[in-house]
Amino acid sequence: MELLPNVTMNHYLLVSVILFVIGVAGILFRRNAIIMFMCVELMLNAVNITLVAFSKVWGQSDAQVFVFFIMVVAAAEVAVGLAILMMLYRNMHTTSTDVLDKLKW
Amino acid sequence: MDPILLYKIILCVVVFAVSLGIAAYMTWGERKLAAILQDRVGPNRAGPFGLLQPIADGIKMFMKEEMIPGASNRFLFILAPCFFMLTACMTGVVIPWGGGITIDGVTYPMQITDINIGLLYLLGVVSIGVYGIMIGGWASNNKYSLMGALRASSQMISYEVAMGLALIALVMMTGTLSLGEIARQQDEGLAYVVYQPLGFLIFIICAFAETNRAPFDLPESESELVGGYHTEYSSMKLGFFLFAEYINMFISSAVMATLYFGGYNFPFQHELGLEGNTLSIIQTVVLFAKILIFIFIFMWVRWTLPRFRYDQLMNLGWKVLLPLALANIFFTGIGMYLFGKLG
Amino acid sequence: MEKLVSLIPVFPLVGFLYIIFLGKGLSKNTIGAIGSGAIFLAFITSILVFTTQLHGANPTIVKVIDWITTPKFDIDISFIVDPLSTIYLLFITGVGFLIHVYSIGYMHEDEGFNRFIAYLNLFVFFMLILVLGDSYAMMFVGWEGVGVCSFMLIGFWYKDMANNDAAKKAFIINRIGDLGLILGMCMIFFHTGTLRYDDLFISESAASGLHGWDLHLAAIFLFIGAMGKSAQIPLHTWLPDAMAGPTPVSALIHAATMVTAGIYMVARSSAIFSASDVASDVVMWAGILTAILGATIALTQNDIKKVLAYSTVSQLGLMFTALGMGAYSIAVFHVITHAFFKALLFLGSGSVIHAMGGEQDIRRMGGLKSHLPITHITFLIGTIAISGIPPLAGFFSKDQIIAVAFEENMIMFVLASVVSALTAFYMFRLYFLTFRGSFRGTHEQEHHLHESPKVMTIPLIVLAVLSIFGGFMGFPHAVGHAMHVPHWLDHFLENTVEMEVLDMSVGTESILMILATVIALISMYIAYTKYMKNGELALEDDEITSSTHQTLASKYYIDELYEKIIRRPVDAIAQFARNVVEPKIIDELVKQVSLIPSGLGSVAKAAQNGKLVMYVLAMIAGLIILLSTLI
Amino acid sequence: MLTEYAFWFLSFVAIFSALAMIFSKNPVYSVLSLILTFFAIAGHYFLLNAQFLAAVHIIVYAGAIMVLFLYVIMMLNLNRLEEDKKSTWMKFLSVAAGGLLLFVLLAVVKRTDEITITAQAANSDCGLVENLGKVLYNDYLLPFELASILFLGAMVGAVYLSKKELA
Repeated sequence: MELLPNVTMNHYLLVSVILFVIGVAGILFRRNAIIMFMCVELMLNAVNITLVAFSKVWGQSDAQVFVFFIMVVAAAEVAVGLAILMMLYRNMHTTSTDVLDKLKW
Repeated sequence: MDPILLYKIILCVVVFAVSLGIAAYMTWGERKLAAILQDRVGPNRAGPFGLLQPIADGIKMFMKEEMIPGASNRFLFILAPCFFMLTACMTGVVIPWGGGITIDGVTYPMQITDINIGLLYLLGVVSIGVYGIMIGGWASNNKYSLMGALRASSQMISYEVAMGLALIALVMMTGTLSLGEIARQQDEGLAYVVYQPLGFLIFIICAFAETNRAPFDLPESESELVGGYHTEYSSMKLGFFLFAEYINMFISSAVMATLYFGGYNFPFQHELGLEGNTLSIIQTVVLFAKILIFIFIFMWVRWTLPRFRYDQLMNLGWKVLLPLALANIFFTGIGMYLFGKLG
Repeated sequence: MEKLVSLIPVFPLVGFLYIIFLGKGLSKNTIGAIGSGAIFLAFITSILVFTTQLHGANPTIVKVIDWITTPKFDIDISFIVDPLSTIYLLFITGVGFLIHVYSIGYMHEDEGFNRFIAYLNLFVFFMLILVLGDSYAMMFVGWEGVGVCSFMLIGFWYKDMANNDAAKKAFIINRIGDLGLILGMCMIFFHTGTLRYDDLFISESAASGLHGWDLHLAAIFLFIGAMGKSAQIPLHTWLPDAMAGPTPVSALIHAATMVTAGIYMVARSSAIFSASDVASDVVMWAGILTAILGATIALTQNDIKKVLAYSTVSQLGLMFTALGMGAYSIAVFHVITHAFFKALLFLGSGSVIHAMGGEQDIRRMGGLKSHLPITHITFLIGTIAISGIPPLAGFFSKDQIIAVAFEENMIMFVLASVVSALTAFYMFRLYFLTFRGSFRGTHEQEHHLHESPKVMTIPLIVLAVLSIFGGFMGFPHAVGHAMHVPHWLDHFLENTVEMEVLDMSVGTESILMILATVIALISMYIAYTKYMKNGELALEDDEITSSTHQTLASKYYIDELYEKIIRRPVDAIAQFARNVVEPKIIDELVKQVSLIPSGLGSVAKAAQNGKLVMYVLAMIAGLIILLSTLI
Repeated sequence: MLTEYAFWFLSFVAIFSALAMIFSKNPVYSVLSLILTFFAIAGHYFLLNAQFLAAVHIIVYAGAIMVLFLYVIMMLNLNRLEEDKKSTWMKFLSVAAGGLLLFVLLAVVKRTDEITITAQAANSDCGLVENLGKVLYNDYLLPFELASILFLGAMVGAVYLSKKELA
C-alpha cells in the first residue's frame, strides 16, 4: 500500500482527515458566511485528496473523474453562493450568520 | 553532478537572464517606437541611440526612496510585486526555445521541462498571476489602487475563459498539451495559424487583456485611476510591476509564436543542409525574430489604439470573444470530422 | 378489410380532440364540417367493414393493444367484427352522420356550438366502443362513456337549472342500471373466468360454467343494466326528462342509438338469455309493461318531444318483449327501423320547434302543413311508419313482433296489439294537432314561421326514404317465402344471435298482417275524427277532470312515488349524516387528531432556531454516530 | 527520498495554512492561506501522478474560485469581520464536536490498517490527460454533460442574482 516511498495510503487519509476536521472546526467557530464557505471548500478538497490517493492505489482513473466533478460542483456552488452573499450584504450589510436567521421555521 | 541537471540549471539561468534582458530592452524599444510613432526622437542620451537607457532606469529604480504607505498592509504590500514577478518568470519554463543542443554526443532539448500538461501549466500560472495585482492594489489601502485591482481581476478572469476556449480548439487539432510536441508537429505540417486563424485572433486579443496592455490597460489607466493598482508603489517595487508586465508580454509573444506560428521552426529548414547545433541556433534566432515581431505588434497597438471603456471591455470579452471561441470549437470539430485529424 | 375496424372509432375521437383543443378560432361551418366529416369517414369505413360480413358470418377479432394483463386473465383493447356489431356500426355512423349534419343547422345560433359538435363526436366514439368491444369489459367502457356524454348533452344548456336536474336524474338512474351490469359481469366472470364474447359464446365451453340460478341471476343483473340504459320499468323515468337536451341529442342518443345499447347487450348475450327461461320472462314482462305504460302516457302528453319520448319508451318496451320471447333478430330489426323513423320524427319535431322559436307545446301549434312543407311530409312518413301501416318500415318490424307474440303467448299478443293501436292513435293525434287545423300560436310566431334550411331538411328527407324502404330488409318469413323475398336480416344474423324460428303458415301470417294493419288504420281513423273532423283540442292542464286522464297526464305518479319511497328516506339519512355525524363525530375526530402533529411540531420547531451552528452540530453528531459504527 | 520529504513538507504546509485560514482575523489572510493550502494539495496531486488534476485544481481553485472570494471580500471591504461573542457553552460544544469527529475519523483510519487493499498492477499513467479523458468521455459522458448543464444553470443563476433591479 505504499503510494510513495515510505508514504502509505494511511498517511494520505490522515492528512485528509485533519484537513477535513479543520474545515468542520472553521464552520463551527467562525460566523462569517464567506469564511464558512471557504471551510466547505476545504472539506471538499480534503475528500479530493483521498479520492486521488485511492485512484493511485487502484490504478484507475474513475476516482479522479469524481474529483473533477467535485470541482465542477464546487465552482458552480461558489458562483451562486457568492452571488447570494453579495445580495445579502447589499440588503443586510452583514455576512454574519448570527444575523441571517430570518428564514427559520 | 548529473549533466542533465547541470544543463537544466544552466538553461534556467539563461532563460531567466534572457527574459530579463529582453524585458529591459523592451522598455527602450517601447520608448523608441512611441517616439517614432509620435514623430519624436526618444531616448538618445545614455549611450548610442540611448541604448544604455534601461540600465540607467534600473539604477534609478534601485536608488529611489522606498515608500510604504502607513495605512497599508506592510507584508502584503511587499509580497504583491514579488509574487507578480515570480509568476511572470515561471511561464518561461515550458516554452521550447529551439531544437536540441548536442553536447558530448548527448542531445538536450532547449526547453527547461516538457511536461505533458504544458498548456494547462501556462493557463494555471497566468490565472494565479492576477493575485499579485489584486493583493498589491488592496494592500495599498487606496481606492484607486483597489479599483484597479478589482478591474484587473475581473478582466483577467473574463479573458482567461475565452483564451482557454481558443486553446481548446487548438488542442483538439494537436491532440496534446505539450508545447514541445506542438512545436514539433508544426515542423512536419503547416503552422497552426493556417488552421486556426480565428483561434489565433481570439488568443492575441486575450493576450493583450491578460498582460494589461492597451487597449485593455484599464487596471492601471493613468488618466482615470492615477496609476491603477500600483499608484502607491515606488522604487524597485514599482519596477517589479512594470518589469513583470514586459516579461509577460515577452512570454505571451513566445507562446503565440510557438502555438500558432511554428515555434522555432522555419520554412525549408531541412532543405538548407544544416545539421545539429547550427540548425538549432538558427532556429532559436528565428524564434526570437518571431517573438520580436509580436512584441512590435504589442507596442504598435498600444500607441495606436485608444483605451476601451470598462463596459465595452466586458462586452467584448463575454459577448463577442466567448461566443466566437465556442463557434470556433464547433467548426473545428466539424472540420476534423470531415477532413480527419491533422498532424 | 376487417383491420379497418380499428380506424372507425379513431375518426370521431380525433374529431372530438381537434374541436376541443384546436377549434377555438375556427368558424362554425368548419367545425361542423370537421365533426360530421369525421362521422362520415367512420360511416364509409363501416360500410367497407360491413361488406366483409355480407357473404356468410365471418366473425373476426381485431386486437389493438393490451389493456389489462394479469397472470390469470387478459383484457385487450380489441374489436369484434361480426354481423351484429357491423349492422349497429352502420346505423350508428349513418344516422349519426345525418344528425351531425342536421345539428349544424339546428345549433347554428348557439354559442356552445363547438362544444356541442365535440360532444356528439365523443358520444359516437363511445357508442362505437360499446358496440365494437370484444368483451363485456370493453362494452362497459363504452357503456359508461355514452352515459357521460348523455349527461353532458342533456345538461348542455347548463345555465338552466332544470336541465341540470334532468341530466343528474339520467345519470343517477343510469348508475343504478350500471350497478346491475357490473354485478352481472362479475357473476359471469366469477363463474366462467372470462368476459370475452368469443370465449363465452363461440366456444361455448366457458358459458357452460354458468347454470341454474347463477345463470338466471346473471341474466337478470345484465337486464337491469339494460333497463337503465334502455329506459324500462322501473328505471324509465329519466328518458322523458332527458328531452331537456337539444333536439338532435334526443334524436341521436335518446331515440336512435344509446337507448338501444340495452337491446344490443341483451342480443349480444342471447346465449345467456335463451338459456334462462326465468330471465327471459322477466325481460318479456318488463318490456310489455313498459310498452303499455309508455303508450298510455303518450296519449295525454302535450309536449311534442315528450310524446315522442314516451313513444320511444313504449317502442323499446316492444323490443324487449321480442327479446324476452327469444326473437333476438326481430328485436334488432325493430331497433334499426325504429332508429330511422324515430330519428326522423325527432328531427322533424326539432324542425317544428326551430320554426316555432322554441315552442314545444302542441296546443300552441296547428296548421303548420303549409308553412313547413318538407317537414310536414317527412313527419307524416315517420308517423305512418311508426304506426305500422304497410309498406313502411315500422309495419314489418312491429308486425313480426306481434306475430312472434301470437306464436308464443296470447297475452303478449293482445297487449302488443293494444300497444300498436295506441301507438297509431297518439302518433296521429300528434300529427293532426301539429300540422293540421288552424294555427293556435301567437301572431308573432306565425309571422316567424319558416321552413328549416337545407342542411336540416336533407337529413329529414334521407331518413324519410330510409323509413319507407328500411323495412324490406326483413320481409315476413312465410309470406316472403311464398313471394321469394328472403328475410335478409334473419339470414344475416343467424350465426350471431340465437334464432326463434317461426313456424307459421302463409295464411296465418297474412291474417296477422292484415289484422295489424286494420288495427292501425282504425286507430288512425279515430284520431282523425276526434282531432280533425270534430276539431277537438288537447285539454289545458286545469281543464282535466277525468281521473284516468289526470293519472296518465301525470305519468302514473311514478316520479312522485320515487320521491316518496326513495328520495325522502335518503334525504333524511343524508340530513342526519350532515347534521350529526359530520360535525359531531368526524369533525371532532379530525380536530383531535390534528392536535397530535401540531403538538409534535411545536416540539420540533425549537430545533429550527435559525442558528447555522446548531444545524452543523446536528449534522456532525449524525456523522459521528454513523462513523462510529465503522470503528 | 525526495518525494517522501515533499509529502511531509506539503502536508505540513497544507495543515498549517488551513489552520491559519480559520484563525486569522483578516479575511484576506484567510483567503491567501487557503490558496496556499490549495497549492499544497495540488502538490500532493503531482506527487500522486495526477498532473492533469493538479493543473485543473490550480486553474479552477486558485485561478477562479479563490479570486472570486478575494474579489467579493475586497468589494464588500470586509477588512475586519465583526465576530460576535459566543457563549462559552457554545464554544465548548463546538470543540467537543470537532474533537469527537477527529477522534472518530482517526479511529476509522486506524481501522483501515487491518483492511488490506491489494494494490493493483500499478497503472501510473491513470492521471494522464489521455486516460482521464477516455474514462471521462466514455464511462462518464452523461454526468459530464449534466455537469455542463449544472454550470450553465449556476451561471444564469449568478447573473440573475446579481442584477441590480433585484436589490
